[in-house]
Formats: sequence, structure tokens, C-alpha cells
Amino acid sequence: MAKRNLVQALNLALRQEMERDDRVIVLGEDVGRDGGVFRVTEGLIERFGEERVVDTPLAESAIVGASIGMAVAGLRPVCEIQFDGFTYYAMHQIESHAARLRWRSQGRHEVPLVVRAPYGGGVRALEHHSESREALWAHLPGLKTVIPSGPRNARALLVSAIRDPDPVMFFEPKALYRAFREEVPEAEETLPLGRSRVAREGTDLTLVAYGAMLRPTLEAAEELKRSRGAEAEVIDLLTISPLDDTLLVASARKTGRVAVVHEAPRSFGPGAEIVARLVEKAFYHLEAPVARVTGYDVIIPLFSRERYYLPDVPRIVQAAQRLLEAP
Amino acid sequence: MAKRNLVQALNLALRQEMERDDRVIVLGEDVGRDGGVFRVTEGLIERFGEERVVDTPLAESAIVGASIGMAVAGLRPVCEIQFDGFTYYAMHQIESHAARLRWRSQGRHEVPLVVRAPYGGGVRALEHHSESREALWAHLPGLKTVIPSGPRNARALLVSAIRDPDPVMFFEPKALYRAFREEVPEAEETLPLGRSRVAREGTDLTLVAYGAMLRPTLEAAEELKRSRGAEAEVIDLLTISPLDDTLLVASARKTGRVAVVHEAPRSFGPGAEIVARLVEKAFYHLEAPVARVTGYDVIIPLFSRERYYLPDVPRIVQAAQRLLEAP
Amino acid sequence: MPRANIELPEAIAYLSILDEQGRLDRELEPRIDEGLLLRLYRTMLLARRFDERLLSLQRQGRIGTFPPSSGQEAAHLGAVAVLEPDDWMVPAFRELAAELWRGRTLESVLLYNAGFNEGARIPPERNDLPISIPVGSQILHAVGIAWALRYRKTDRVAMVFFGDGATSQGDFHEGLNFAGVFSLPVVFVCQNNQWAISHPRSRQTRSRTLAQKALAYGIRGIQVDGNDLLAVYAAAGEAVARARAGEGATLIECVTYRLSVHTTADDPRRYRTDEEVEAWRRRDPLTRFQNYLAERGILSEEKIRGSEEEVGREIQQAVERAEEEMKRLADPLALFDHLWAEMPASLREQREEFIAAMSAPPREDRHG
Amino acid sequence: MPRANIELPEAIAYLSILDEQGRLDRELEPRIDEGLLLRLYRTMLLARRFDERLLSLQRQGRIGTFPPSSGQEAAHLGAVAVLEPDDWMVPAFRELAAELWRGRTLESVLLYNAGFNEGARIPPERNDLPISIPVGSQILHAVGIAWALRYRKTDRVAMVFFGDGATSQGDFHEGLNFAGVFSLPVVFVCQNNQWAISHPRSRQTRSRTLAQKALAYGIRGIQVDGNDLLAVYAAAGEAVARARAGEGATLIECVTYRLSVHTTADDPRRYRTDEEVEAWRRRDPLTRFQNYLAERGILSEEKIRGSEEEVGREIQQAVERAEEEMKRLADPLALFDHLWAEMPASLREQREEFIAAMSAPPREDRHG
Ligand SMILES: Cc1ncc(C[n+]2csc(CCOP(=O)(O)OP(=O)(O)O)c2C)c(N)n1
Ligand SMILES: Cc1ncc(C[n+]2csc(CCOP(=O)(O)OP(=O)(O)O)c2C)c(N)n1
Ligand SMILES: [Mg+2]
Ligand SMILES: [Mg+2]
Repeated sequence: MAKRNLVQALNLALRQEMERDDRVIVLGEDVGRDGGVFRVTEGLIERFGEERVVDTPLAESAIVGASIGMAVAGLRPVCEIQFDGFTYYAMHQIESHAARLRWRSQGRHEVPLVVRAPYGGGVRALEHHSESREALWAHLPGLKTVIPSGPRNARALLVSAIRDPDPVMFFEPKALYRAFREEVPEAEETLPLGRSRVAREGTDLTLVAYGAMLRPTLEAAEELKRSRGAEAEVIDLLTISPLDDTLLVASARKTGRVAVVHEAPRSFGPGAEIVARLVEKAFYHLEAPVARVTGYDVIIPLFSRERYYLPDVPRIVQAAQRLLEAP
Repeated sequence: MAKRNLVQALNLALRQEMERDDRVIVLGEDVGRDGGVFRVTEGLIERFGEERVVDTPLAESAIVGASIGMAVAGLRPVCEIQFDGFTYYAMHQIESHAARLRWRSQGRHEVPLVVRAPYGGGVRALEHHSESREALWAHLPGLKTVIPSGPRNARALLVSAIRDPDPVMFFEPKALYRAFREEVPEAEETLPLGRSRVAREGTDLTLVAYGAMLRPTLEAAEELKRSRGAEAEVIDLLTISPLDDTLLVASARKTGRVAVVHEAPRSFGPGAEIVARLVEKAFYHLEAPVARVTGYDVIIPLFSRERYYLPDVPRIVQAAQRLLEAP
Repeated sequence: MPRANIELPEAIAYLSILDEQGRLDRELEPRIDEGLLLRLYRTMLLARRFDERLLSLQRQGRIGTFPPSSGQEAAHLGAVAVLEPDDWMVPAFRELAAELWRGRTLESVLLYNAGFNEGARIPPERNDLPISIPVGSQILHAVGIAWALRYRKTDRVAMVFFGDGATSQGDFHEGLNFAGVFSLPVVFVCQNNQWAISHPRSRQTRSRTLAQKALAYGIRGIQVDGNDLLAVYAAAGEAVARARAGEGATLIECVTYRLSVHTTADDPRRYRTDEEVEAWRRRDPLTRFQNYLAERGILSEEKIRGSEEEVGREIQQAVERAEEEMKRLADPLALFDHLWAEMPASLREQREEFIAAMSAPPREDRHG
Repeated sequence: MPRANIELPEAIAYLSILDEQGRLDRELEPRIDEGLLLRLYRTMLLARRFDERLLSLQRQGRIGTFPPSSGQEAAHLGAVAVLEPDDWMVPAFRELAAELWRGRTLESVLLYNAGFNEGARIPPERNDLPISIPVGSQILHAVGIAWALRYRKTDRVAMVFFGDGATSQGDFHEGLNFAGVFSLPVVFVCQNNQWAISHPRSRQTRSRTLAQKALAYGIRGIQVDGNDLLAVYAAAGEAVARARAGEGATLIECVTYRLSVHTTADDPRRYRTDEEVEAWRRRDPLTRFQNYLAERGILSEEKIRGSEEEVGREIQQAVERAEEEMKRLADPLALFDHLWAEMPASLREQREEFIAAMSAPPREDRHG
């Protein structure tokens, strides 16, 4: 097995799916000759040619809208939006068509489309390049929103997303692109969409995270173990929506104390749904209010102050401590 | 005092604000000669002329984007998007500019913009004409999301929205446009943005609603009184975001039993945030899981089945009964 | 030559073949065989009478809001008439005659307009997309479909419809630009019916024609008399042939008129004069085509009467069948269908909740 | 005349005044007084040297990613040079010389590029907008600003900048269309620098020029040699005069070149050749303008040296001042500022929570 970073793992998924299925085509701004601004599509144009790896004009609505057409006509487009901050340009296409065409045609047409976009902070980027707005997409019926947390699951989830008959928003934690490597086998791996995983087992409290927040959350769990001998269970959502709450609920019933961690602003953010699900399904097991350790309800600042905005190990540990100390 | 329906009340607000302040201009598709597809802007072009009541070409991003420019340059544009289902076309303008220009210019520029759009079901409309997607906007920092529930508060809130120095998404419950009349005084009335109100006092449980759902919620409260002598407190949010949770929390602490009602799909919907706030601030007072009576996580169906999608009195009553019966 | 005019590679043409006075340009007259002419006539008539019937059903409250298409039949029917069945048609929402031509049934239209999602069902043998309401958005789908067709090395094409209002949308621009850059087999048909609800064509854009917008994308543009089925047919035929031959996209502006309301929720007297409507009524594409056929000797008074009767019966039967069908479609659980290939767990739970709530005691207002 | 070409009301011109060989068209040469010429030269030089310094600061890790503007100075500076201070400039993100001309300080640029929001502060006496990164979106703001200026019956104008890539965005289309329909006093300046990151102009659109896109909107369009400050100045002067006189909008395509990287995160060797860059280096607008001034006898070798030294000092001082300033701007609570006229209660609570968390015990990684 080869060690790969997130970029390489995603590249592997794209390459192998393109080899396996000539309906898969990749399109977007700078995805061809440039290999993508983060190099996720590097080498694909050399291997698959300009017909399958398409550098498009600068127009996000067209990239997504045309991809919808391709998907309806039998292809499996994987389109890249350069940053999640530019996905809004295509929101009408996604809300009104990608997520609805199956429904609008009573099952006659389907839209096996993947929209990839890097999301989140932590790379000292320009304005509009560090947002975390997955909640917007998570609320839309008919759409899947997937966020991997490391190279291996990213590769497996991207393969599943490409094969999925329904549209998937696939947000890649850009802070992790080159942050670390994992064994990612050459041999095919998939992971079912719509399933969370237990990233760390524990009995004293539950920490829920996803994407780039998983690592500080796991570190916080270790810190809690060191500092107070508390064993945190960590749930990695992987799919934000449709949210599978089975593991969450089971864990909350076991520990009674839960914190959810995300970069997105707190209000009306993904954490709210998790709190609501736990209230609906594990209320009588909760021993303390579910805590939200999140971005604040502000625009993520330019990079010199970015670290104050992003949840980090100390903030997670503080919240966990309060949870553990709750009566 | 004159009795007015919601359309007339909104029209009054627009007319009076335009009289009071020549910086207020109204623009959108069919807002002029046609008086708006719901007639909210009726008579304004005759009174204020084509310079101040502008029929625009068919382009939502331009309507909002140009309005942002106008607002920055000192006007107070009130733009109409014909249906909330077409607001997505302008999301990049709203997320990236309307809600940020004050911040991006360090306070130098402000965007006193109102984006009006009818939202919600109940009028036997075409596809894309009955959605309730306020959660998308509520999540965006820098933006206010306001939803009135009747003629009188609609008028007062619209006046406040127009005078507000920050951008406001103003969603009008189209089901209420001509549903009933209220006394709406000719004399100026405003209501502060960012404040909820107690629409009905009660001690046994709390029902939270807004917009078109307020009426069935109030009816459900009466029904609960009749059928079981239970007194429901009903909170009308009025402003969805930034969410003021003072009244909510106070009421939940008093009653311990809360249900939230909205048309929007449940998952990642506005109700989730309300549950989360209550968990954060009234956890130890909750005697039962907060219930969500909402639209389902589907596309609202074409009108023949619409009533099955929308929360109604029986569903609210059922949820309330379960709350009251919780141990 | 420091200040010089830039040569544009292509001019924008205007095409009319059979004018309002019935004058025919024999050189340009497309060769259409009689059988096809009569089928076109039949469809045009059916669409017109059905449109009228829909309006009366709506006024009686038997169906909901819908957008009538009377007056525009030549513009959209003339265009799709050149397509093969396995080409793709991407409609907006005002192409009734074209949809019927492509095999959509009257019942399906009725069901849809009566608020049943089932009315959007598309038979497996047809490729077309369902109607699209968000103005301009469907243009991009046609671009993507054309792309897929080219990618698969077929010579099939996509044809997409939209109105004059849609040309102001960003998606129009982005779509035509992509079609130009990638040289895609797509035909853009703009039904310029002079109005976008209450907004007149003259205020939709300041360019003299909509056709000339093609110059911004390096694609072919042509303006045609959209009430002249022959002209539309000829222009569309040329465009489709070019597309099949790999010569890229064309924008066709059909100059036509919406004789009726925008939708049944609209009151056009607020924004246009009776004189204007009358003037356009004299250019009615149905009458014009009928006269042409009579002139060619393939349509008689008698044949017309016969067709009218046939069409009337067909509509009547369809209305009856559709109303029967609606009773069978009452199942509320359809609410949860067709959104996903596989229903997610959370939605299955909501569906269970729905079933439980439905079967709970008194819910009078629901079973009404 | 059933098939005829449609007359377009206006042709698209190409303008060049001082060409790469230094040949000057005296008839077209704009009258610019010496003082202004020298100020323009000074700004161009300052921008060029500052851009180079920014690049080296970035390579040293002292500032973050930024988009260099070397090679495009004539295109944007020549355009804003015709504005009055109380006109509005709406930048994209590659108009350094223009921003400096309009009064933005070097410190402000440095702060911004070092990741301090404070770098976006705009002094109260200036109207301009801060840079806009979402490509094309700012075009609409200029349209709205122009609208407000006209509404207030001033003769002020708005000038907006964007790249060749931006012309593919829907917002470009919608903005130019609105400007046409409402005849607004706005000047659209496209810096066609041949590339949108790795995407070449030839694949951005199939139209021969970007200027001809004006034909789609019934507004004036002109293509100019964007490395020729005189040509840009002349074209912008004409456009602004028309706008002030109520004659509407103009699209100016400045044909220029980005000599450096797209941003400091970009590696242009992946997509373009050294020869191409070299060819454009020979058309460097700074050299060309310098030669022109020398030719006119208002710039000597010595004066150039003097300016270089002055500019060098100014930059050095700015860097030092900015680095001082950054230390003073460390307050993390600025996170919560400037989003609202009045901070909402929920955000006040979060701010309190933030303060509490900051002052909690060991948070080493934060005070690093
Ligand atoms: C994006 C969007 N905005 C607004 C509407 C509401 N609307 C429906 S049709 C219409 C006018 C369309 O005009 P045009 O494109 O000329 O087509 P026509 O109705 O004349 O056939 C409008 C504004 C819509 N459906 N979609
Ligand atoms: C809407 C949007 N999509 C993508 C990007 C990422 N991006 C930044 S600049 C750029 C290319 C812009 O090209 P052009 O308009 O020619 O301007 P230039 O960079 O050449 O000055 C891209 C794709 C962005 N900033 N905004
Ligand atoms: Mg129209
Ligand atoms: Mg460029």
C-alpha cells in the first residue's frame, strides 16, 4: 500500500473511476492543463485527453448546469468548483434541477453528478476562500452532502459519490490536502454514502466532528484522556446529509454527554441538526446540554486572525470539560 | 384605522417609506406597470414614477447586484424577487457582497438593502413557487432574515427593514397575502428587527412558529384549550436571524415543553437552531424532547398533494399532545 | 491604421417565407411532404384548441395556473418538426404544440396542470426533459446534453426553448458561450413573444434584435418570422443540419406573440393594448398555415371541419380520462417518491411518521 | 426581401495610438499636460516596483497570496486617469496602479495581503469599493452605483474593472444588459490579459473580440491596445464623456498581458511558454510609456533614476510602517467587528464566550 495525502487519494479515485467507466468526465476551471489549483486533477488530462478532462470558461453556473445536462444524458460528470465560496453561483441549478430532476421527471431522468469543492479555513487563503457553508446544501432535499476527513475515506467516498445515481456535493477539507498521509490501497475501496463512523471509541462523552475538524477533535480526545482519564467517543460524520443519526444516537445514549464541532458559523449550522436529532432520539439519556464548538456567527477573518475563528484543541477540550463537569 | 390584508399593509409600508425618503426605490420584475405579480407594489409607479419604481429585465442576480451598488451609493433599494424559489440566482451576490460589504470595507460602506420575496405554500402555485428555504439565508452572517405573520406586523417590520442600515431578506408568507385583514393604522408603526413576540400567553407548553404557520399554531392552541384545557404559549419569531432567543428561552423555562412549527423541510431547518438554543439555555427546564412539526425532507409536491406536506392544526395538536403526555 | 473597425465574421440574417399577406417566397419554401404538412397542421390545431380548453378548465377551477401558448405554435412546432425522435428537446413552459408533437399526451398535460406530479412523467422512449420554470436555467441542460451526445459520437442534437425574457439571464449567456467554445450540437430557440409577463421586449435589452446576441459567442444567429411555420422550419432545419455536421450551435430568434395571458394568474390589460393584440391576431400562425395548405390544395373547408371535430373529441376524451386518473392518484404517500434512487433512513422515518399521523384519530380537514 | 442581413447600429473599433515600435499617431494623441503625464509615470513605476516587492515579501512568507499586476498598468491606470475623485472606481483585484492612483496607500495593500482586514479600509473621502474576488460579481455593483448617481442627477460615473475570464460569467451579461436598458453612466473596463489562471483567451469565448460583446447589449464597444497608456486614456476619456453626457455605457476591451503569476500560488510554466511571455515583455507598457515621455522630452535618464530611488524609498518606508502597524493590530476581538451596524444579541454572547475562552488557562497554541 502506498502512503498518500488527500490530494493524491482524490486523484487516485478520479483516475481509477475514469479508467473503469468512460462515462466519467471531469470538468471545471483549470482542471486540465493546470491539474486543478490544488492539483487534485493532476495528470488526468495527459491520461484521458481533452474530451474527458475539460478546462471550461469561467462560469460556475454553466459548469454545474451543463453537468446536469450531461448527467441526464448518461454521463457521470465530476465537476470542480474552485472554492466552496463560489458554489453559490450555481445554487439555482443545484436546488432547482440537480436535486430535483429525478423527482420532476417521476424517475425518468437521474442526475449522477458530483460537485467537488474545497472548503474550510486553515490555508492562509484570500477572502471567500475559507468558508464552510455545508449547511446550505445539507438543507436541500434530493442532494447528498459528503465531507471526508482523511485520504483513505476521501478516496473511498469519492468513488462511491461518482457511482451514486444521485447528485452529491463533495466538500474537501482543503486544510488537509497536504496535511498528512495515510495508506490508501491501489485496490478499489468504497464507503457507503449516508453512514457515519466511530473514529475513536469511548464511554465518557461523545464528540461529533467531520472534515478538517476531525483531527483537532481526536487530539482533544487524547488530551482529555491524558488530563482527566476521560474516554471520548469520536464520531466522524462523513456524510452530512442525509444525516444518518444511528451512531450518534447510540453513542449519546451510552455517554449522555455530547459536543459537536464544526468550522461553520454556529447559528443554523450543521450542529443544530445534530442537537435536534439527539433531543428527538436520546433526550432521556442526555446528562448535559449538547455543546456546540463552532465557528462564530461572523465572516471568517482574513488569515492573520483566522486561528481565532476556527475551533481548536483547547476550545474542544474546554467544552468537553464543562460537559464532564455537568451535574 | 383601516382594515387591510397583507398585500395592502405591505403596500402601505412601501408607499409611506417612499414618501418619507426619496432614497427608497423599488425595483424588480413586473413591480411597475403590473404592480407586482401579487400586487404588493400596486399604484406605486403611478405615484412615484419610473425612476423610483423600476421594471427590470428578467435577471435576479442583476436585480440584487445592482441594488447592492445602489445601496452602497446611498439609496435604499427595496427589490422584489418574484418568488423565493428564484432567490438562489442571487445567492452569490447576497453571501459575498450584500452581507459583507460593511465588513469588507471596514465599516466604510453599508448595504441598506431589502430583498422582498413571497415564500411558502398554500396557494396552489406552480413548481418552484411554494418553497420555504429561509434556513439558507438565516445561516449567513451579516444578513437579517425577517418573516412577518400578519398585516400589521408585516407593515411595521417592512418599515423597519427599509430603515435598517444592514441588508434584510424579507420573506412574505404568500398564503396570507389575502387570507385575512387586520387593523393597520395609517400612522407610522415600526417593530424592531431581531425581536420575537408572544402571540398568545400560556403556561403548559410553548409553541414556536412564524409566517404562515402562526395561524394554524394559534388555532392548535385554541384546540388544545378546548380539548384538554391546556394553555399553550405561542411565540411568533418575526425575525428568524439573527435569532433572538430571549422569549423562547423564557417560555421554555416556564413550560418545559416546546414544539416548533415550520413549513421548511425538517433536517437542517430553522427548527434545529431553536432546539439547539433551548438545549443550550433551558436544558434543565425541559421536561420533554422539543418537537419539530415541519415540512418533510422532500420537495413540496405540486398542489394537489400540497396539504399533506404542510403542517396543519391536527399535526400540531398531535405533537402538542405527545409533549403534554411526556412523563 | 490605428483606429479601425473590427470585421465581424458573420452577419445576422432575417428570414421570412410566407408573410402575413399570404405571399410566399417560392425559392425559400422548404420541401415538406404533404403527410408531414398535414400532421403539423393537425398538431397545431390540437394545441390551439387544447390551450383554449385548458383556459376554460382553469376558469372553472378544475385545473390550476398554467401558461397558455396560443399564438406561438408555429415558433415552437416549426422548430421541433425537424428533430428526430431520439434528439433531445428541452422545453421552457410555453411549447405545448411542440410537446404534443414529441409525444406528450393531453392527459399528462392535464394531470400536471391539475397539480399532480405524475403529469411530469416522461415515457421511457422519449429523451426530452420536463418543462422548466426557473427562467433560462434549462439552457444549460441542453448544452450539457449536446455535449454528452457529441462525446458519445452520435450525430444527435439538443434543441432548447426559452423566451425573450430568458435572454437577460446569466444562464443564457453562459450557455451560449459554452456552446460556442466547445462547438456543441445545440439549437437555441428563443420564442420572442414580445413580453415577459408585463415587461416588453424593448425594455428587456437594448440590442436591436435578440438574434445578434449570437455575435457575442461566435455562433450563428438568425431572426425569423416566428408566426411563419415555413420560415421557422427552414431555419431550424439549417441549424440542426449544421449541428449534426459538427458545425456548432445556432441561436434562432422567432419573432412571435403571446395572444393570451402570461399565465392564468395574469391580467394583460394592465400592460398592453387591445390594438396590439388585435394586430398580432391578424398574424395568427394557425390561420396563416391553414391558408398556405389551402393554397397548396391539401386542405379544404371540409377537411378543416373534420379536423376540428376530431380534435374536439380527442380533447374531450382526454379530459374525461384525466379526471378518472386523478381519482386513482389520490395516494398521499407519493409525497415521498422519486426524490432518491434509494430513500435515506431519515426520510423513511418521516414517511413512517406521516403514515402514523394520517391514521391517527380525527383529522377532518385532511380528508376533505 | 425575405432573407436579408440585419443592420447593426454600431461597429466595434480598434484603437492604438503609440505602438510597440514607438510609432505615434499624432492625430489621435490625447492632450495630456506634462504634470499629469509625470504623475502617471510615477504611479506606474511605483506600482511596478511595489508589485515586485510584494512578490519578494510573499516569497519570504511575510505576506500571503496575492495577484500581481505587472504588465497591466497601462490598462488600468490609463482608464482611471480620466476619472474625477468623486467618480466611483469598482476594482476587481488586479488594478494596483489604479488603486494607488485613486489614493489607496501602500500600507493598506500590505496589510491586506498580510491577512489583516484593516487593509480593506477605505478613507471616508474616497468612494471606491474594496477589491472583489468573486469573478464578475462587482460588475453589477458598478451598474447599481451608476444608477444611483444618475438618480441623484449628478454627472458622476462608475468605472468597473474585470478580466477576460469574467466576461464568461452571467453577472457580466446581466450587468451590461442593465446598463444598456437603463442607459447608465458606467464604463466597463475589461483587462484582457490573455489568461484566466491557466485558461487562454481563445478558449474563454469564441467571439473574435471581447469588445464585440457590446453588440449584444446595444452599448458602445471598443478594443484598445491595453499596453498603450495613451490609447486607453483616450478610449476611457471618450467613454466617460459619453457617460457624463447621459449617452450611456461603454465596454472597453484592453488587450494586455499578465507578465507575472496569476497569484503567488500559481505556476504559469504549466500552461504557457517563455516565448509568449518574452514576446509580451517587449510590449511592456512601462517601457513604452517611458520612451514616449523621453521622446516628448519630459523624462531623462536622470529623472528616471531619481524616480526609481524615490519610489524605492517610499516602498521601503511603507513596508516598515506596515510591519509596525501589524503589531498594533493583533487584537483578536476585531473578529466580531464591522459585520453589523449594531451587533445582535446572539453575537454579543458569542463574543463574551470568546473572551472567556481566551482568558481560560493554558491555550499555548493560540498565543504563538
Ligand atoms: C428565474 C425566474 N424568475 C422569475 C420567474 C417568474 N416568471 C415566470 S415566466 C416569467 C417571464 C418569462 O418571460 P419570457 O422568458 O419572455 O417567456 P414567456 O413567459 O414570455 O414565454 C417570469 C418573470 C421565473 N419563473 N424564473
Ligand atoms: C466566481 C469565481 N470563480 C473562480 C474564482 C477563482 N479565480 C480567481 S481569479 C480567476 C481567473 C480570473 O480570470 P480573469 O477574469 O481573466 O482575471 P485575471 O485573473 O486574468 O486578472 C479564477 C478562476 C473566483 N475568484 N471567483
Ligand atoms: Mg416572452
Ligand atoms: Mg485574465
